[in-house]
Amino acid sequence: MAARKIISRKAPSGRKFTLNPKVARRSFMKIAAAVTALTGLALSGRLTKEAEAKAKKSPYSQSKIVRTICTYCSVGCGIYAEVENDVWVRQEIAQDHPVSRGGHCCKGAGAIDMVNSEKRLKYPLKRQNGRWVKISWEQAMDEICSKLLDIRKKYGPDAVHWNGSAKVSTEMAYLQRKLAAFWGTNNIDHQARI
Amino acid sequence: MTNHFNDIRHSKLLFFIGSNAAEAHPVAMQYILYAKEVNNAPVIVVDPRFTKLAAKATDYVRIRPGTDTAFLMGLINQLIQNDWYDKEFVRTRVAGFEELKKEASHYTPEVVEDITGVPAKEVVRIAKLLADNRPGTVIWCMGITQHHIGSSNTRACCILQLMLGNMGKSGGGTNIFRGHDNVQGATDMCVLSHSLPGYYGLSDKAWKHWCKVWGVDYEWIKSRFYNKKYMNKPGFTLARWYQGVIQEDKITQYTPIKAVVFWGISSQSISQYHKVKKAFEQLDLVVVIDPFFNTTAAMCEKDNVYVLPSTSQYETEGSVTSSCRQAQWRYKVVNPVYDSKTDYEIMEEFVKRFGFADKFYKNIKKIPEDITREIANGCLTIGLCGWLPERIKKHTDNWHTFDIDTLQAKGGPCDGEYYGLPWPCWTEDHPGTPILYDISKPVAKGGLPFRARFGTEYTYPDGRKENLLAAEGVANPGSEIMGGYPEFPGWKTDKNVIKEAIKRGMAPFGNARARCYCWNFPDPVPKHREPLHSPRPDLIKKYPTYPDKPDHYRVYTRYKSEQKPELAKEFPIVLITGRVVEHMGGGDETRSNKYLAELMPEVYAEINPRLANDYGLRDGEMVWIESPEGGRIKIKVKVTERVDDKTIFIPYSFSGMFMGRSMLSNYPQGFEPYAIGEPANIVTNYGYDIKTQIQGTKECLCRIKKA
Amino acid sequence: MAMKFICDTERCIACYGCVVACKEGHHLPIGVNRRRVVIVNEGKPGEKSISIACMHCSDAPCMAVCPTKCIYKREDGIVLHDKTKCIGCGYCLMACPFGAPQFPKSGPFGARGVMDKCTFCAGGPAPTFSEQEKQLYGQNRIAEGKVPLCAGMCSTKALLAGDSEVISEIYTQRVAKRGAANL
Amino acid sequence: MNKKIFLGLLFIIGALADTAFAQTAPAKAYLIDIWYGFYNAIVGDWAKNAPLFIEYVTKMKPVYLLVVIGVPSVFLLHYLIIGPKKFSHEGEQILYYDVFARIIHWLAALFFSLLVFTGLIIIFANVFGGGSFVKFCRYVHLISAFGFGITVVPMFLMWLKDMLPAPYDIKWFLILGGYLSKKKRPIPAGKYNAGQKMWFWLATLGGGFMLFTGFYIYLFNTSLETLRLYTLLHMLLGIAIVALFFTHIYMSMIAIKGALWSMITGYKSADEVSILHSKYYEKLKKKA
Repeated sequence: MAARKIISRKAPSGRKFTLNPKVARRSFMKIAAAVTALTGLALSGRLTKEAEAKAKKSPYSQSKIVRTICTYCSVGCGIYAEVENDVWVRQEIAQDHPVSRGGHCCKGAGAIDMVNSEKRLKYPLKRQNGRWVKISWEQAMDEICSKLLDIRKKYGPDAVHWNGSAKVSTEMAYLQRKLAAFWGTNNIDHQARI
Repeated sequence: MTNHFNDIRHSKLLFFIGSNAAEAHPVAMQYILYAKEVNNAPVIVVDPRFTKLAAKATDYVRIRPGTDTAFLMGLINQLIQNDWYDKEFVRTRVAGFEELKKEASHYTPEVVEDITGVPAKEVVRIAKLLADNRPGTVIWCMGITQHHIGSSNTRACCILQLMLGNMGKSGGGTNIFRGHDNVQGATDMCVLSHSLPGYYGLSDKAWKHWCKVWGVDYEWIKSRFYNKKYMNKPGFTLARWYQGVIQEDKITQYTPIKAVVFWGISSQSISQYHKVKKAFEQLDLVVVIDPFFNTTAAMCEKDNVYVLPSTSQYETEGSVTSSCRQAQWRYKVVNPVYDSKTDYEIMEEFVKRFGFADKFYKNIKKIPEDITREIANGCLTIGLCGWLPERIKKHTDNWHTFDIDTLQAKGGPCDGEYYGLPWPCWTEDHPGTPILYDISKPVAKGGLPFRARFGTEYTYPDGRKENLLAAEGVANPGSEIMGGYPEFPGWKTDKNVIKEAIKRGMAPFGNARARCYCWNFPDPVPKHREPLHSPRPDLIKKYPTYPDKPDHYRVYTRYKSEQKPELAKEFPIVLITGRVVEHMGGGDETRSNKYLAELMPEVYAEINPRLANDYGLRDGEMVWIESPEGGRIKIKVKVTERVDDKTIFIPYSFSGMFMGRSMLSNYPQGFEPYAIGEPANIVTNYGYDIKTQIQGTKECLCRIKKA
Repeated sequence: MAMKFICDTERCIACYGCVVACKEGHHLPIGVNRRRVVIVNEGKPGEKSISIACMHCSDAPCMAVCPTKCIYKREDGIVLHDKTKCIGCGYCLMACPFGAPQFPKSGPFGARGVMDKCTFCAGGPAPTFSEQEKQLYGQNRIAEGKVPLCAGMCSTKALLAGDSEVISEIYTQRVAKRGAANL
Repeated sequence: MNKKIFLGLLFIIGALADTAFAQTAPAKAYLIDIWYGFYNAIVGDWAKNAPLFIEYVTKMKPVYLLVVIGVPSVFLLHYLIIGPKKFSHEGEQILYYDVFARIIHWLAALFFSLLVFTGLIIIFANVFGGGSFVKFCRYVHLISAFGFGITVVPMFLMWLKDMLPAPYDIKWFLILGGYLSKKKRPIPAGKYNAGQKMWFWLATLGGGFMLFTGFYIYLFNTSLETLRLYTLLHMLLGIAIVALFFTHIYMSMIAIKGALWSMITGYKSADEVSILHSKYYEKLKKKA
C-alpha cells in the first residue's frame, strides 16, 4: 500500500512518528500520496541537484521546529515554525496536526507575517499636541498607571472600562479578568460579546 | 461546539444557519466537504446571502435577516406535526415539550413563509430532509447571535437538535464555529462583565470561591469595589461601554466612564462606531495595547491616548482553546521583536504599579504554567481540573498520535485521551469530553448527561408539573444511578466531590433533561420578534419586540420605543455585515500583511443588480450608505447576485476611513496598514440582545445615495 | 514521471490559502502571482473556483518560444527557468494557455523585469539552497523532500501536487467514491 | 503539439468532470456552462491564435538565420562573380543630398542599425547567452526606437516626392537594376531607383508599423490575443527589413564603389547618375 510507505517518515521535528494507518486510508491520502511521490522522487536520485542536496538536506542547517497554533480563527490549525538564531525563517506545513492536517486559509498561510511584518508597532507611543511621540516603557507605564489611579481615586473604580481580548492565551485572558476584579470593577468585556 | 470539527465527518446532514464557514473557517471545510462527499450528506445553508459556503451547498435557503427563530420554529413545528421528532429522546431527556409544542404550532409553513420569505413548501422539504438524515449537525455563527433575539435564535437551534434527537451523538450536536483563535478560552475565563472565570457569575458565593482560589481575603476584594452592590452587578459590555461616556442612554452607574483600556481588541467591531469615536473624544485616557498600531489609536484625536506595543502571540506562550473546547499549547516561536513586551510583562507592569502584586501573584511564580494551574484549581464548573500545563503540552507535542476520525490518541504518551482534552476534563487523568451530553460512554471515558442546573421539578404556568431529571434507565454506562439524578452538592467548589462523582460513574452536575422552556428567559420558548429596525412594518404589530430594559448591563436599553414602523419608509434597505476570508475581525493585523491587503485591498458593498439599477449604480461606483443613527460611509459598489434585491452586505474588517474622511494622517509614519476602508460598523444600527446585549448587526436598516 | 497539479473544483472554496502560502514562502513581490484562484459564476448557483499556476506542461509552449532558451524541463517533469538568462521579452506569457508567467515591473523605464513563475517549489538552476537560489526562485522544497507549499497548505485538500499518475489515481478514487455515494 | 496542450487542458479542467457525479448547487448549473466558465476565465481566447503564434515564433528563428546568412552570401557571390560597379568620381558633380538630408539620414541610419542589430540579438538571444547583455540590448532597442521614431518623420517628408513610384520602376525590376550585368548601360530610374524606393517605403511605413507594434509589445497593455498578432507581424516584417537592410548596406558600401561618399559629401558624379539614374539625369539635362 502506497500510503504505508510514508508512515515512518522522519517528522520535520526530527522525531520519529507513526501515522495512524486509518489516517492514511481516509481522504488524508491526497496530500500524503503527494508526499510519497515526492519522497520517492528524492530517493530515485534523479534530482538535478542531487549531489548538492545530499550534502545539505535543508537550507537552514541550524534551525529547529517549534509547534505553535495559528492565531486567526478558532479552528486551531497547527503550525510548524522553523526558527534559526531566534528568527522565524519559515512556516512549515503541519501535515500531521489532527484538525488542520497542514491546511491553512490565506490568513494562516501568512501567519509568519505577524512576527516579520515591518508594520509591527516598535515602541510605546503617546499622542502629544496632535503628534505621536516615542516614549520609553518606563515613562508610558508610569504615566498611564498614575492617571488610572487618579481616575480611580476621583471617580471610583467603575470609571475605568477594561476591554480584554480573545486573541491572547487563556492564561492571559484569565489574568485580565483577575486584574479587573482586583481593580474593583466588573466593567470588563471582550470580543465574545459581539 | 458540543462536538468537534473532525466529528463532522460522521454527520449525515449539515445544517448551516448564519454561518459562512467557507470564509470564516476554511479549514473546517475539509470535514464538511468530506461529509458531503462520502456520507452523501445534504448541506443545507440558510443565509440571506449566497455565500461561498452556499456555493458548496446542496440546498440553499434564502431567508430574510432577523427571522431565524421563525424559520427554526417552523421546522420544529413540522417535525412535531408530522411525528418526525425523536420520541424516545424527547420522552427521556427533554423537558417542556408540551409548552414547546404549543408555541411552535403557531409557525405553520404559511406563517413562516410570510415572516421569513422562505416558500412554505421549502420549509416542509427541509424539515423532511432533517428528519430523514440523522444524525445531522447544526452549525451557526454570528448570523444567529447578532440579533436582538439572538439568545432565542440560539435556543431554537438547540431545540431543533433536541427534537431530532441529535444531541450527544457523534455526527450530531450543535456546533457553533467561534470567531477568534482563543475566544473559547477567553470566554471560559469570563473576560465578561457578568461573570467570574468558569461561568461562576457574580454572586457572593462565586466571589468567595475565587477569593479562595486567588488566596486573597474576600473582604479585601470587597474593599476594592465602590460598594458591594457593584460587586454583584454586571458591568458595561463591549457593545455599549461607550454609552458610559457619552450617556445618550441613561446609565445606572454612579460615575461615567473616564478611561478605557483596549488590550488586544479592535474598536471598529462595535456597532454605531461613529458614537464610539465620539466617546474617544470625551475620555480622559485611552490605552491601546496591540502588536499593530490599530484603529482605536488612530480614531482618538485628542491627546489622551497611549499605545503600547505588545508582542504577537508567537512571541509568548500559553494555552489556547479552539472552538471545540480543546486546549493546545501555543509555544513561543521567537523572542519579542523590537521593543515590544509580552502581555504577561505588561500585566506585571500594571499590577506592580497598582500596588497589589504580592496578592495578584500569590500562587503564580512561573508564568504561564502556574496560571494554568490556578485556572485548573478554580474552574471546576466546566471541568478544567484536568488541564495541567504538562498535559496540554504533551498533547501538542504529540499531536500526530491522534486519530483524525475520533481525535483519540492510539498509543503513545497520550493513549486513550482526546486531543486537547476537550472540557469538561474532570480530573487529572480524565481523557476529556469530545462530545457533550453523550450518554453512550462512561463519564470517566468522556461521556456526559445533560446538566441538572435548575432543580429537580418545575411547575409550568398552566399548572403542569414536570420532573426535570432524566428518565429512568437513561444514564451513562457504569453510573451508580441508572436514571436522572440531581447535581452533587458542592461540586462547583470542591474537587473531591467531582472525583467522588466520577468514581461512582456519575456526572458531578447531575443528569437532567434539556429544557425547551427556559423560565429564566424573557421568552421561555423561543419566539419570533421583528427586528427593532424592521423592513416589514406590517409584522411589527404582530410580532413586537420587548419592553424597554432600564438597567441592561448598566445602561438603559430601548426596545419598544426604538421599534418604529415608519422607519422602513425612510430606510428601506436591509444591511448585513460579515467576514471575508482575507481579513480577520477588525482587520488591523491582516490589513498590515501586504499579501492579504493585495488580495482584498478595499471595502465594498455587495448590491444586487436589480437594486443597483433602481438607484442607477454601476459596478465600481461610489455610494453613500446611511444609517438611522446618523452614521454614513462612502463605499464602493460591487454588483453581485450574492445578496437579494432588498439587502446589501458589507464586510466589516476595514477601517482607516471615517465617514468619507481618510484617517491616515492620524497614523504615525510607517505604521499605517496597507489597506484602509470605511468600517461597516459606522452604519450598523441600534439593537441589542435582551439577554446578552450582543449587538444586532445582522438586522440593520439603511438607505443608499449615489456619491 | 511527471510532476503535476490537480485542483479539485468540488473542494476548492477560494480561500486563497495557496496564493498566500506561495507568496509568503517564496517572498514574492506584490503583483507577482505564481498561483491564483479563478472563480466562475460568482454569487450564483454553480459558483466554482479553481487554483491555477504553472501546470508544468509535458510539451510546454513557453519552452518553444523562449528566445533565450532559458526555460527547461527537469527529468521529473518540472518546468523551470533560468532567471539569469531571461530577458523579460514576454513571449512565454503569450504562449502560455494559463497565464502562468509573471512579470514584475522592475526594469528601467518601468519595463518588465525577468519572468517569474511557479517552480513547483523546486528552486532553480542556481546551486541548491544557495542564497542566490533563494533570492531568485524562493525555496527549494523538492530538494528537501517536501511537498509544494500551496498543496500542503490547501485548506480543504483540493489542490493535489505530485507525480501525475499518483495524483490522478487519488483523484479518480475520490471522484469514484463521490459517485458511488450519490447513486 | 497543440493537441497535447489541449489534452493537458482537459486533464486539468477534467477536475470538473466529477460534477457529473456529484450533486451540485441548488439550482442546477449546467456542467457545460461551468466548464466553459473555467475555460474562458483561464484559457480565454488562447486557442484562437496562440497555437499559430507558437508555431510561427518557433519557425521564425531559422528564417532569420537564413536571412542573416543567406543575404550576405548572395552578395558575396555577386561580388565575386559580377563585382562592384565602378564610376569615375571626377568631373561634373551633382548635388544629390543637402546637409539636412544627410544629417537626417545618418541619424536615422544610426538608430535603425541599432534596432536591427539589437533586434537580431534578441532573436538569437540564446546564442548570446541571454541575461544582462541581451537585456541591455532590449533597452537599446527601446531607446533606438524612440530615436528612429523622431527621425523617420522628416526623412519621410523630405524624400516622399521623389519616392513616388514611376512607370519605369517596373522596367528596373525586370532587369533587377542591372546589377546582374557588368555592362554600363543606362538604367531606367529617377532620382531614386525602384530598389531605393522599395527600401524607403519599407523603412518609413514599415518602420512606423514596427514602432507601433513594438510599442505594444513593450507596454504589454493590450489583450494577449492582439499582442500575439503584433509580435508575429513585428517578426515577419522584421525579416524583410533585415534583408533589405543588408542589401542597402551592400549596395551603398560595396556594390557601387564610392557610393558611400555621396551621402557624406552630398555629391554624386555625373557619370554615376547618368548610368544609374538615367531618367533623372535626362531631366536635369533638359532643365539645364
